[in-house]
Amino acid sequence: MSRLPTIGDQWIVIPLLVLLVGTAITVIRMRSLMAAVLLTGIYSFLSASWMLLLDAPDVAFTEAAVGAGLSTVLMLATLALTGREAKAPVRRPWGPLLVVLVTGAALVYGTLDMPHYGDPNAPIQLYPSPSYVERTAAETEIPNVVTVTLASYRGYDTLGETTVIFTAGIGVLLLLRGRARRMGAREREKS
Amino acid sequence: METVITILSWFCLVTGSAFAIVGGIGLLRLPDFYARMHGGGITDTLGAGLILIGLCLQSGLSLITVKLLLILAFSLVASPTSGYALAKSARTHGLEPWVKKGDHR
Amino acid sequence: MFAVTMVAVLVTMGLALTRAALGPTLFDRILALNMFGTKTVLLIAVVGFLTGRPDFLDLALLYALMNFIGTITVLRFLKFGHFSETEPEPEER
Amino acid sequence: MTRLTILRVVCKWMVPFILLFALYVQAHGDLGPGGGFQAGVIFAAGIILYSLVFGLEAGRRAFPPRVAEALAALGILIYAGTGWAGLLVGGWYLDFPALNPHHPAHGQHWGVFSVELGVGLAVASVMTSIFFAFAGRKGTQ
Repeated sequence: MSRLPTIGDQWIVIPLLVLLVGTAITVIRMRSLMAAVLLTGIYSFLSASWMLLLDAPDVAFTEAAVGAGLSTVLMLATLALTGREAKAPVRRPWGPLLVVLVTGAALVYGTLDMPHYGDPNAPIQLYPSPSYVERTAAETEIPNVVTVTLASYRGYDTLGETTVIFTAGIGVLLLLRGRARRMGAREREKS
Repeated sequence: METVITILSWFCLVTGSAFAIVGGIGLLRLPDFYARMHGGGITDTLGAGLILIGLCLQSGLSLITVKLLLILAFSLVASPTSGYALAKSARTHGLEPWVKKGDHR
Repeated sequence: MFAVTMVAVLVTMGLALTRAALGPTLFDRILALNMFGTKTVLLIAVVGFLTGRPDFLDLALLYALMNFIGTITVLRFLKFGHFSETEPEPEER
Repeated sequence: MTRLTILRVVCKWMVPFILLFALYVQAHGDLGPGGGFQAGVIFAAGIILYSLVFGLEAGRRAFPPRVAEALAALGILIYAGTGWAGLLVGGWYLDFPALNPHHPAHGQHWGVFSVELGVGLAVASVMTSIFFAFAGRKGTQ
């Protein structure tokens, strides 16, 4: 943790980002939705490795577990209910392309002001993080600062997040199961 | 002793990398799906196995080695299994193996 | 030397990605996805050693698991077209 | 056992290890990467693998949807209950150091552990029930 990032860490990121962009372009060009789901899995693997290289193993853990595993399953479950092929676009979407390009340019322009990766004088290193990092060891004796921050210092937020997951689950169950029951009742009426 | 282990580990790492690249080229160049599975198989077992063994030799006797061996055991079981299921699934979906047409190939 | 291994793994990932993008049949793409996952496991393990943080190995193990589950899911989906069984499997009952 | 016998045998061996790995991630979240959320997702992935290979019915028998729903609520309850425990011993809501007045760091540790347990339970059950709900729909074309 104490090690500062070096150029040795940086160069790995470049081929990963190239692969990431390549995957993204391939996903867009794909007409078969199955293949697009598969490539999304690859994208997720790549972005998780990238997050790992940026020293965020907890985020990478989540991305690997959710993005590569569960979301593939759920997307395929959705594909079972829809078609397997994307419809070819009717006309060339020039307007949206323009919007996307302008937004992208604005975002890139915004990054010019951001501090460099690993810059010790970046605002994020100066204000909230050091107090958490320093307090964690003394107050909790738990080595993983991320866990402590999520579960203890930001306990209310995590409670809210867990409740959101719970609510989302209930919502999905109500929607899918309610519909299944209604359809079952309709079939019984018919017979 | 230590030099021997280091040399052995570098040997494993380099040959593993070579196998990985060879398998990757095979995946790209071989003519049909069943032949390409062969390339995938090389990287998944020989390449991954040798690289992981090389890393094991690097780390010595520790928890890291145990974890590496776990990964090795898992990938040695998992990737042939998924390869088997994949080939079987392709066969039942009616994907025919590529056969040589005449001798001009 | 770790760097050499990492470059090799990255090259292999690139080759697998090309196959996934080209792949004439869906099975080629699944094969490439499976191989890509294995290579990611290797990349994580090697990067962990290169940066001196071998606790990344938990992640590598997780990737291996998720890769396997993903492949099996896709195959299962290809077989039935959905996850609810219409074709009962008699040997289980 | 005519089709994909190897897959069935391998999965029968593998699923327990996946669940064990989930428990490891759950318990090890304090020390390394991971925690309740990730552990819950891995646990759910183990159950999903089981139901993919052995059929949805077998998966439902192994982890009944009714139990899953109850466990999801229980997870939230454990989280919120940890907060109330802080109130009961005279601190604030979610006040972990108050749980052990003699050794606040241990109180933090207990609090974090129990909260992570709640998150893990809730996430695992919610993910599994969402999968069951999606997969249980007979493809309406």
